[in-house]
Amino acid sequence: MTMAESTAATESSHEVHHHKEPDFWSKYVFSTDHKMIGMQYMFTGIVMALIGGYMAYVFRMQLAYPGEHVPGFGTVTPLAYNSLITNHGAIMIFWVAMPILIAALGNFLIPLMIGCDDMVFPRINRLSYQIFLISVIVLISSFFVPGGGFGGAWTAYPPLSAQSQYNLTPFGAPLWLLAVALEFVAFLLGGINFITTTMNARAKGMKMYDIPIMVWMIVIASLLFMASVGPLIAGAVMLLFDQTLGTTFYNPENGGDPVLWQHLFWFFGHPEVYVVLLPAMGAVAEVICVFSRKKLFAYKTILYTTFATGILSFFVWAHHQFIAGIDPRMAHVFTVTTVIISIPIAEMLFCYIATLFGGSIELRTPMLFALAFLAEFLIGGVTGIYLGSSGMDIYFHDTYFVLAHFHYTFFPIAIIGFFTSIYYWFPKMFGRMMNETWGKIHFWGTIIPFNCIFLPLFVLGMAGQHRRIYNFKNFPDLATPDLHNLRIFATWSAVVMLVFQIPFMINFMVSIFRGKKAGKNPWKANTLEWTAPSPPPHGNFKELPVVYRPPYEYSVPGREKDYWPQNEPN
Amino acid sequence: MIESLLDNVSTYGGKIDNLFTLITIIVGVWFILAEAVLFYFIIRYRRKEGVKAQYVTGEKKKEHNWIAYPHYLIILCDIVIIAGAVMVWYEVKQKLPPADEIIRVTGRQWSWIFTHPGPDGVLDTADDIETVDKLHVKVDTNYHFQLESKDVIHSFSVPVFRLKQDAIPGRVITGWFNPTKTGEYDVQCAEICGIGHGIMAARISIETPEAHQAWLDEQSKMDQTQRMAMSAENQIENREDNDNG
Amino acid sequence: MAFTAPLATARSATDIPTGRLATWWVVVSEIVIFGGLVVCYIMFRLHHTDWAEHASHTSTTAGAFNTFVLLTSSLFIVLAHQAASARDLKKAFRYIWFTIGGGCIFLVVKSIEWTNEISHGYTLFTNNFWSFYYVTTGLHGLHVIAGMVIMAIISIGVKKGEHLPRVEYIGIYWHFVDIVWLFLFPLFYIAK
Amino acid sequence: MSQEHAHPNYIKIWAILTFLLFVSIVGPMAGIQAVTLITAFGIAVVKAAMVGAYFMHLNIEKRYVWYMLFTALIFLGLFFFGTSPDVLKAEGTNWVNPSPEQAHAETDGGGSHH
Repeated sequence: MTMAESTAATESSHEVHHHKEPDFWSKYVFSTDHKMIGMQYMFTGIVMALIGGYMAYVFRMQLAYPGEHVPGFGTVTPLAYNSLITNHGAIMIFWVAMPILIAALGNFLIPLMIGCDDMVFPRINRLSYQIFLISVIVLISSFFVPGGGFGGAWTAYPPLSAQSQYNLTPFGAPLWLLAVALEFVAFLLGGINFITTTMNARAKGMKMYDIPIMVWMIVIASLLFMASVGPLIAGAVMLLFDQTLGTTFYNPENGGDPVLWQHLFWFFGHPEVYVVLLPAMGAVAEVICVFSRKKLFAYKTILYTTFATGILSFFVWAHHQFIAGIDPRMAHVFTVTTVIISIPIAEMLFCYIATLFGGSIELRTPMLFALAFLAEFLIGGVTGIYLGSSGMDIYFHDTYFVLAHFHYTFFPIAIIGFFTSIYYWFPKMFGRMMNETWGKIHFWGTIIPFNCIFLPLFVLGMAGQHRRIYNFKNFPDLATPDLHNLRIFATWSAVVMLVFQIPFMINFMVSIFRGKKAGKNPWKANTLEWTAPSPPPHGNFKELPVVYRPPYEYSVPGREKDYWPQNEPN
Repeated sequence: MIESLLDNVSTYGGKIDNLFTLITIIVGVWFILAEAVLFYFIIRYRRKEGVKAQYVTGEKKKEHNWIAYPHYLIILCDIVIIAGAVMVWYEVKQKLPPADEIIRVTGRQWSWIFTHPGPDGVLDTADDIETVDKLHVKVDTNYHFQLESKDVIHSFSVPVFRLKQDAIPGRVITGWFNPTKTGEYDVQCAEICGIGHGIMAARISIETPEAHQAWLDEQSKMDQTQRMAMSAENQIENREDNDNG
Repeated sequence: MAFTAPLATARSATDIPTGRLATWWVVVSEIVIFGGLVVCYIMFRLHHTDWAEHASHTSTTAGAFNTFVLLTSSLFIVLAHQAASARDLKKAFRYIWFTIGGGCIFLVVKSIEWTNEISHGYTLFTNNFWSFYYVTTGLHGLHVIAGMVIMAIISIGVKKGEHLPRVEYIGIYWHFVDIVWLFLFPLFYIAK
Repeated sequence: MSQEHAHPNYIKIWAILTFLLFVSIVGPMAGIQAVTLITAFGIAVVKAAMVGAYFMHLNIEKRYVWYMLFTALIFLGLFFFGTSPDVLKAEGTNWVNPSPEQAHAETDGGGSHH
């Protein structure tokens, strides 16, 4: 650690730099400050979430009242329907879950949590956001080109996605793919930054096991992303050439192979699930420790199981393709690996539940969301066992059972995980508290309708209803009134849930300007970000902290206070 | 459990339903247990004035066993589930029983073409009967189907058989089924295949041997163009009925 | 706006300078990108036995010459690194430009090769072998161009004696591009 | 802040690399496939290892950088072994994927293969 000590020595004599007040552009638009870049990612993510939510509203209305005029959209044509579901999926994963959970939280929290003044490469960080913003613009512009937005599902299986005579979106499809590719590049740059920062720029005294779980999770997620996305970037180039120039990498008529794309996609796509899961798990870990005043149960075990999950996630991808034309013998291998992944994940969740044991639980809004994450994610987890079992997947593949299953994982991850973090870190981000009562109204208004949307969809899936069909009237077995009532019920639940986001938005905006002043450490938490002023100035800390202990020393016997910040010498 | 929502009319469908029940019981117990413990902790350990939280690291062996033992049990459950899943998969997808009859199923944007071997029972002969969006099969017969696609990826799904298989252009994939009950049921396309994905609906008619023979005789009298025209007409009628209903 | 590097950049908890650590991560992510493409090519190649005939139309001479050029340019950039760490700025600057020269020769040979093949009717669309050939070598060529541009920028700093460690970082990247070619050469030129 | 380290004789390494390149070109002229495979790909691996070790200084770099790079290669290997049964092969259990030329020749190429 010789190098670290020598730099620490120079740091202690170093004043935190005083800039003159930067103008609007360099403060908000071309900022290199990790906190501002984190905000940019967050607000872009929220806007995209609204677009994605609007799309969900439109196609749910179409499913409940097929062919009727949807208020705020008009009549949904099949082409528009396909484009809506495709972009809803792509947006929610690539432009909501990724930027909010990894980029926004990672940018905002990593330097604060490991006690340094910024990311190691602030300008690459800025570049990462700018590329991301371009990807957003390309994506949105793809809705308005002749032919409309791409409608071949977010998995973009060729030949449908590769040839415009099949998908009928000659401009939408390549633009969509280009947007996804740009987004990958943005997150590769961001990921390298996160990993390098955490490896190299930790505060003096912060050893491996002193790093908060949140930071670990973002770093491991970035590693998974980096290792899995490469083949898909190559594959996306090939698909883009197929679409625009007419090469035949995926065209069977000329010796190409459509199944290759499925492998490339899911080799990335399955680790991607864990890429977004892990940061949400990290945020939940921070929150349940703080609000139950408990040390995280078996920190090291959680860390090892995370690594195990990450590595295992590379061995399971073909369970998405059981019935997609892969060799039946391969299904056995992938069933075994898939079901095995339940072991580390279950162990991780057990550790989280065990953390609550003997605690002093205070049900503030962030804690409610964190607990809801555990309760709801369990449903997503156990229903995954059905789909990972090859024999069962024959029936369930591409039904609403799958759809309900992954919404029970992705909704807790992307939405509940996001609300957990925003309610928890809001005081740090804006220096003010959010309103507690409205927070609770928002909580119940989100969680109850959420279950009302997706529990009926499990039933529809069990009845054999397939995904991505814009009107079930063509299928006599599915057009029964009983099943249709479930669809209507799910749709109205979705509408109710969307309406309940309005209190959140108002609470959020009002609290930024009018909320109660928060002070440095409103939750009495241990991790380093709470030792910085709220909101942290450029350069974060008045004096860069030194770390003396692990991050979760709550309620240590013999101490008067029930928390023990990482940077307090004793 | 699934059967209460949708009939099962194939020989292996019951096994898939049983697998569903098996998994439901195993994961259901775990799920209820985990949720119960979670909610018990939330209620039991609510904040009380003057009560300090305990300091439990989870690193001690005794504490860690609380995690370790359930985790061994999970491995056991996993083995049971894997065994069940693999056996069903092997029967449905891998080991094909000898065929009594072979049909060809071809997906295209956006309809299913079913090629019946006709009276001689052999495909690719002059007496083949091609139909659009209507498959006629005999009850209690081992069928092999050769699945092909003309353009994009489709997925041949017969929910009442619990059967599904993607059709990949360029490949010929063989599968099997054996219907156990007569009746008429949905055939769906389960993989998005363009704007017409939602209308790519077909029907499968499972008939008694006599009824099937009668259908064959009737078809053999017509030539192929007449047959195609007939089935296309039926299809349009069906859709109109549905749209009105 | 003047940019001052944060203190974080100077920290080094791993004992590897931050710039070099990041370069290694860039190499890791590039390995999976090129690797993905090459793995796809290998699978197709083994599936389609008739590709050997197509592969015989690539020019082994040009490929071998380019391998030699890249190996030599790798030598130059490592010599530049050696000179930079001895603070021999002039020598370092000269070797960097030798490396860029190597890159130029590589690209010239490559373009002659492509012209020749296209004029014989082997285009991107002839069959999937040629699609892979153009996409893979094209992607590699883009990396060569990017490396040359970055080197030119770094050489300006070297002249002023600033950011000398960057010579080492670009060197690592350039060697990686070289290694990629070491595998593309047998895959597309020798195996017939 | 590059760490100071002894520099090996780079010219010598370059000379060895050039010689290996020569061998890999001459190898296929023997016309034996096994020899071609060894001289082409075996030598490519050796050359890559030499460039990595001496030019990229992996021999004196921290051990885990080497693990980082190797992990990426392992994942690629994993991808190959998971994908090749479908993409590399022309047929498998209950499926065939004839090349386009063959497909036109034998339209009834289906059936079970096991």
